[in-house]
Amino acid sequence: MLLSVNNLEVSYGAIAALQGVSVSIDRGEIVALIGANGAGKTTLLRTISGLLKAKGGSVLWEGKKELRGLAAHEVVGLGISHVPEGRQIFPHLSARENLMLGGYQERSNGVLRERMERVFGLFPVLAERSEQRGGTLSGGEQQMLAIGRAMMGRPRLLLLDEPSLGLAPLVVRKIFQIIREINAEGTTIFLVEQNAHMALTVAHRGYVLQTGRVMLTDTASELLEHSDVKKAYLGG
Amino acid sequence: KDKGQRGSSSEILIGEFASMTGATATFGQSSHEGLMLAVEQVNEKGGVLGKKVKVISEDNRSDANEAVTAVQKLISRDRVVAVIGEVASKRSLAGGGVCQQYKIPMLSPASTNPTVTQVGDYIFRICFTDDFQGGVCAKFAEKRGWKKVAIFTDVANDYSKGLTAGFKDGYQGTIVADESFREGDNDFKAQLTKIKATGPDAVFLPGYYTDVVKVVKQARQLELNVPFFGGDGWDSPTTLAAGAVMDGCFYTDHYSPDDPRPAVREFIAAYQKKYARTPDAMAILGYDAGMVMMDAIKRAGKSEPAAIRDALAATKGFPGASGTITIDEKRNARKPAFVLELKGGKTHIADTIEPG
Amino acid sequence: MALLEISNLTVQFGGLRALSGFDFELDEGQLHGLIGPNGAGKTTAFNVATGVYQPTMGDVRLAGESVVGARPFEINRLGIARTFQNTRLFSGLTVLENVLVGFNQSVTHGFWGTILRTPHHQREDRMHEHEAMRLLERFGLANRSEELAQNLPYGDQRRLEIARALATRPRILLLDEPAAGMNPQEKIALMDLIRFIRDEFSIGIWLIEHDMKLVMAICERITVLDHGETIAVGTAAEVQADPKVIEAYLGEPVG
Amino acid sequence: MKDDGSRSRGWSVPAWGVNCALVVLVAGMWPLDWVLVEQMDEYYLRVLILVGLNVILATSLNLINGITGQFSLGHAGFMAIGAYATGSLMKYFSPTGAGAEAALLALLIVGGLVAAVAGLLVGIPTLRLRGDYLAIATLGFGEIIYTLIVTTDRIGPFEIGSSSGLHAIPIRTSFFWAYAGAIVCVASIWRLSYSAKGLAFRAVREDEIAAAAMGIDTTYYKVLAFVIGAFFAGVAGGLYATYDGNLAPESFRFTKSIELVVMVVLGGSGSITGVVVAAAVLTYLPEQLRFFAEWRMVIYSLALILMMLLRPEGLLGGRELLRWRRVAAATTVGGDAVQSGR
Amino acid sequence: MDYLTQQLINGLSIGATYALIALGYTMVYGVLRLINFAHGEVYMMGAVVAYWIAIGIAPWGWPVWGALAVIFGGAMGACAVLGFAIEFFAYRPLRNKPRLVVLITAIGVSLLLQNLAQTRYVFGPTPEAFPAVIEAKTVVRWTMGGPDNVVTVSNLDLLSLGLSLGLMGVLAWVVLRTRQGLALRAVSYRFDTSSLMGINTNRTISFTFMLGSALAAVAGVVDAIRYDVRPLMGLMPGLKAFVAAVLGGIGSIPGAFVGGLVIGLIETLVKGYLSSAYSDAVAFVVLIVILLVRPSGILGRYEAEKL
Ligand SMILES: Nc1ncnc2c1ncn2[C@@H]1O[C@H](COP(=O)(O)OP(=O)(O)OP(=O)(O)O)[C@@H](O)[C@H]1O
Ligand SMILES: Nc1ncnc2c1ncn2[C@@H]1O[C@H](COP(=O)(O)OP(=O)(O)OP(=O)(O)O)[C@@H](O)[C@H]1O
Ligand SMILES: [Mg+2]
Ligand SMILES: [Mg+2]
Repeated sequence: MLLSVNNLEVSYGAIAALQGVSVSIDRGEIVALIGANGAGKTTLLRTISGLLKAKGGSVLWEGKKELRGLAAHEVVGLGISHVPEGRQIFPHLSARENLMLGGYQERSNGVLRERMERVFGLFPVLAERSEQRGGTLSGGEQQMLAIGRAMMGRPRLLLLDEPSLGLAPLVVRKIFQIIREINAEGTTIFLVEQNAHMALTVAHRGYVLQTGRVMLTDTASELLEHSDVKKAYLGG
Repeated sequence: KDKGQRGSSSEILIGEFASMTGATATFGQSSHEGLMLAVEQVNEKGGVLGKKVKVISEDNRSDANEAVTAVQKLISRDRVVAVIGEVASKRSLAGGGVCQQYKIPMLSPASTNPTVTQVGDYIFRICFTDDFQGGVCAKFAEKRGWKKVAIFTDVANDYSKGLTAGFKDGYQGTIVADESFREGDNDFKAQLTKIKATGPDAVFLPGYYTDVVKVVKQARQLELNVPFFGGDGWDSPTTLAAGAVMDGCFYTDHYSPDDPRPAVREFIAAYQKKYARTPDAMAILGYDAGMVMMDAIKRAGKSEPAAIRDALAATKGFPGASGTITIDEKRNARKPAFVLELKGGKTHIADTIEPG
Repeated sequence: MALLEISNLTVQFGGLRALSGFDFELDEGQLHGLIGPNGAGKTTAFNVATGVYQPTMGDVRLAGESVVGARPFEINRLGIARTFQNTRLFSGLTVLENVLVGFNQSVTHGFWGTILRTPHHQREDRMHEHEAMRLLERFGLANRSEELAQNLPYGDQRRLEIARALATRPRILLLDEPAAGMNPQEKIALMDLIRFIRDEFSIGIWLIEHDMKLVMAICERITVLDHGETIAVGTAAEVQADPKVIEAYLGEPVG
Repeated sequence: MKDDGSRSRGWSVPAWGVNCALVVLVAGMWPLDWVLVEQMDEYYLRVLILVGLNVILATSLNLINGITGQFSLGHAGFMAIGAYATGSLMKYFSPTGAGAEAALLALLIVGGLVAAVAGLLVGIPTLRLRGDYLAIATLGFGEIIYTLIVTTDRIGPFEIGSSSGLHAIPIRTSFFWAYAGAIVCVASIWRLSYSAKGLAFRAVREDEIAAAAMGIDTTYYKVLAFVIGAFFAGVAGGLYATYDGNLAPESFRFTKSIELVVMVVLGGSGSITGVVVAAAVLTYLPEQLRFFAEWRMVIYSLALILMMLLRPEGLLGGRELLRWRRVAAATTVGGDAVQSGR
Repeated sequence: MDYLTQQLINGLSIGATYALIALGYTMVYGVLRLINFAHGEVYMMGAVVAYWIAIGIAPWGWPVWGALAVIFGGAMGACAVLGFAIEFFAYRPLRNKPRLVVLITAIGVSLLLQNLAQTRYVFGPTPEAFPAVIEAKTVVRWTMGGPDNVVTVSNLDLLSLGLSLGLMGVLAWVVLRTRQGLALRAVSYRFDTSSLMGINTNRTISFTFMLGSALAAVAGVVDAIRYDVRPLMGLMPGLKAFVAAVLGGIGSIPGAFVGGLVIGLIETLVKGYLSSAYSDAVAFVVLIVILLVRPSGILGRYEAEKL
């Protein structure tokens, strides 16, 4: 297992957002996490990345390293990159600087340049816009930049929080295609999505989260056929 | 309105309100130290009327509003029989109102504004008044033959403004520039450049020692090389320590550090022993305020505010460190003024002017 | 004459022409969709219609009167209310208070009334509160009325924003991506809600949305923008079949 | 309780009842004044009266700063204007006899109105400035007022006193006047901010753009907050002038403004009762610390830091006494909502 | 002509220290959106530490440059530590709290340092002249028009201008061209997203405080040498530097520099041509007018919010 989350408990003050969540992700997989609004999906990702402190449970990296208690920048150092909900582009920095920040922990300029070439290979539009300020990019471009930025850290595990939010249909399809490509190149992906249909189409396995608990887990194709899932998350 | 008994059986309680913190803390702390030295000396010799004197000291953060609160506390909580304070006239006026209301005698060590003692018959001072000192400066300028004088006043400071007013009243020559600064200012070059452009014979600088040296230094940098002169606010080790920069400048004072009178010599020695510092003007005035007050209590024969007031009013020829003090009918101190010239970090008496 | 008429609207940001020569009409009881790629200028159109941005050229008329140059609050009082692409609730106020803010302009008493708390004032406050609660009930938020808006789940926040906009009693409601971040089931509920609003309040609704199922299902007419230009206007079926729309926005026909 | 929010909120207490209670409360200050003067130590009475004045000042700043979210660092300037207006007129007319109390009331209102006019002038930059820029502009306003006072000897027949201060103002203010003022001020601002109309103030604080989209004339409310806040600050200044009888310009500099901002924040920006409590605590605390002599202000500043570290949400945790609903404290300084997600 | 020239030199010379202090304000503001009220007191502590060092090394009779290096280095180091400590103890625990709350602890720290410095155990209330490490000397002397129309520039004027110009350059380079600077700019937007980039946000913030405090120390030492050392010396320059930072466009490094010089010049010219009594008031009037015309300051960027 690349990452295993066991019995995770997280709360915001009195609100228990995660109540004993267990999730495991294997090398090379795309794992989807779906669930209604407020189910706790974002909370789970933020806890894995060290942005939130868990109350109980464990998060194990490669079966041995405990991530609980690490600061976010230390988690990044292990090879976990997180594309946050709502993209969170640095609006006043250029696209290039945004990308540079993604590779912040890499000190060699040569290596960074190489990685940036690769990101530009995946997203040619970013190469065109590299000197434009992040805040002025269109929504789709910002999403690509956010993913590209995460790729700059050469992650072994990529956490994606609703990459399709607010994007035009054409772009949504493009993003999912890129997710597949990245995965094919060897990056493991943990994907949170409202667009359950799309997510389960690209994923190998999936989890369904409901009010802070894992309700279901199965292969993606089984979930796509599951009647409860169909009813609740695929729109009938 | 005044409730309860005043004065304790075992001690004589004197209240002090001073700016121990805030913008003018340096003056408040100096006068406080002088006062404490006086009380210590008197207590060592057995106190007053067979009782020890105890000073209750309250800080007013250099704020007039808080000065009132502090005096109110001294009078109604601590039930002191007399009050000493303040350095700044504004705060003496504020605190004096309360003292007058409760008929508690108040003696200000250093508030020079004429209005302070006009608050009422319980308010006294042991320092010069501004108009007197300003007049002394004007007389001196004329004696020196300075026909064109520039004035550089600290407008945030009553003392400075008072001296300027007194000076303008008395001076017959031409005032070529009337510039100002504010306490806390650091850079005076703009005004000095302006003053320089008017070509004065001398510059009247009625400020405190905290600013004087900086002003003169900056003037010399701008090649404004005329004499500066001012009042007793200059009196401080700081001014002397500045050394040659201050050469050829003058100020009026109650005494000269080289004064051979024993009261002066003893005070300076005792102060240095206790605080390991040379006293400044505020320390001397604080010391004298304490001494005059305790002397009045002794003469009153009892520690009752009204009796102390009467004794204070009757003070005559008291040999203070800051000169021989006589309280006049307006409750102001009368004492001669010296004009001191600075040279190589030392002073010598250039002139003596008696109160008119 | 339509209730809302936009003609030849052009908006320029520095070198970027966010909208050019945009024409649009909307009447009471209509539900009109606005779609287009990211950055096409959809939100910009809303911003001009609500007075947040000033147009470089062109006119916006409400019931025949031009509202160009009017300030946002004036435009709202004239009858246009909106929601925001990134929700902008009063996050530190309660759910009920958020809606009550919408009633603010209907308050007839002045400041003396407030300070002296006259009976008239008290009656009016209670009436508004009652109305606000009724509105919240319709939106399924009544049981959360005392919670701070910032503590609501995202979907509820979106609904609250719509309720708040309706509290200003608009004649036209602009919804900017109301379904973003909702799951399919919630989207279906939202569709019902939007239809209900249109019928119950008989107002015109202008809707930006990237979810094609939703747009196609509820909008009678759809305008498609690309790079600030209108590339198609028509019914759902017409627009879906338009090759320009497919190329710029949809990709392949949605099936 | 929960599902019938409207009744659980205490709004159904009849208005006339509360109004009568308020009148009785204000009237009750009169005999209380009498009792206090007889029974209480004058020093504590003074501290009590200063608490009353600071309650007015802090509550009125709270309307601008905590409730409307306009970061003002110039409140002492309004206080100065009121103090000098009332003080100077009082000295000029020196009313005595039966009409003296009525004259005081009239002159207090005049002082408040003059300050309110200044509030209007200061409110105008708020139309363009936000957050820290506004803070600086208001701070500048305070310093300009200070400079004008320091350099003005008199305006026509009315004495200002320049840097020497204004002295010998007839003393009229007593416990009654201070607390009548405080009650009226707190009650007015309470009603303004917890009424349907006054919700607009807090809507402006939360999000100006959204508030405008809800039909709220944000300009009007921002300026209004300044005008009302300045009015009460001016009244407090007038009370102060006629209580001490002396005014020194330094008392109204930005240190005083900052002291008031501290009260507002420690009270939990936005919570009116919290600010009242904070004003009392922060007025009393330095007096209580006199025991520490020269370390007093050191201890005071440490206490201030500790209070903020231990209760960052304010003394009452951003709630109101007498009202169980949470009123969220301002999370940001005016117009800075973008950053609140940090 | 000589008069105006001299006044301009006077103005630039004061403005230069405002600029130095303003640079620190702007840095801290840039990352934390916090008006660091204690900044003026850090400047004061810089002067105090410099004073101690100067007194301490006086008996050794070092050459001027050696003494200056030790004094500046010591004061900068001490203030960097102080800045770190202030941030660590008073601001960091409130990291996710509303900014106004932190503003109050900043005021608390400012009061604490002022009052501590006023006690005799730390410095005492009396202003002390700086030991004669380097004397003011006229290094440039022009006569313009006639022998009496002299314009002088002192070594201290040049020192303050040179230091602030040089340090602004260094700062701009650090912020715009280095990895640390990039991190700093990222943190100034959002903490959580920055930490997702692998940036240690706490360390970046500490670094900023230390840098800003060291700059304040430089200004403190310059003013200590030029004027004197006093416990409340941070009050007015702190305030004016804050004004300068806002005037220049808070968050902008060249803005702070320009703002500082502008404030210095306005102040001096008002004193020189109008009345010194009104100089602060006029400076504030000009400030308000400039802000009304350019609501984000002279060089500040107006960040319109995108809806
Ligand atoms: N900062 C917060 N303070 C309090 N409660 C919060 C906070 N953030 C989230 N919550 C609550 O925690 C729960 C889980 O939220 P989370 O954001 O993880 O949901 P999500 O599954 O990502 O939902 P969405 O699909 O809307 O993004 C929700 O009930 C939410 O209201
Ligand atoms: N205030 C502004 N300053 C500069 N450019 C702007 C501004 N507002 C919008 N733009 C630009 O105008 C164009 C249109 O933006 P708009 O927000 O209207 O797009 P949109 O169609 O709503 O896209 P999306 O679907 O992603 O929300 C974009 O390129 C955007 O970057
Ligand atoms: Mg989420
Ligand atoms: Mg949009």
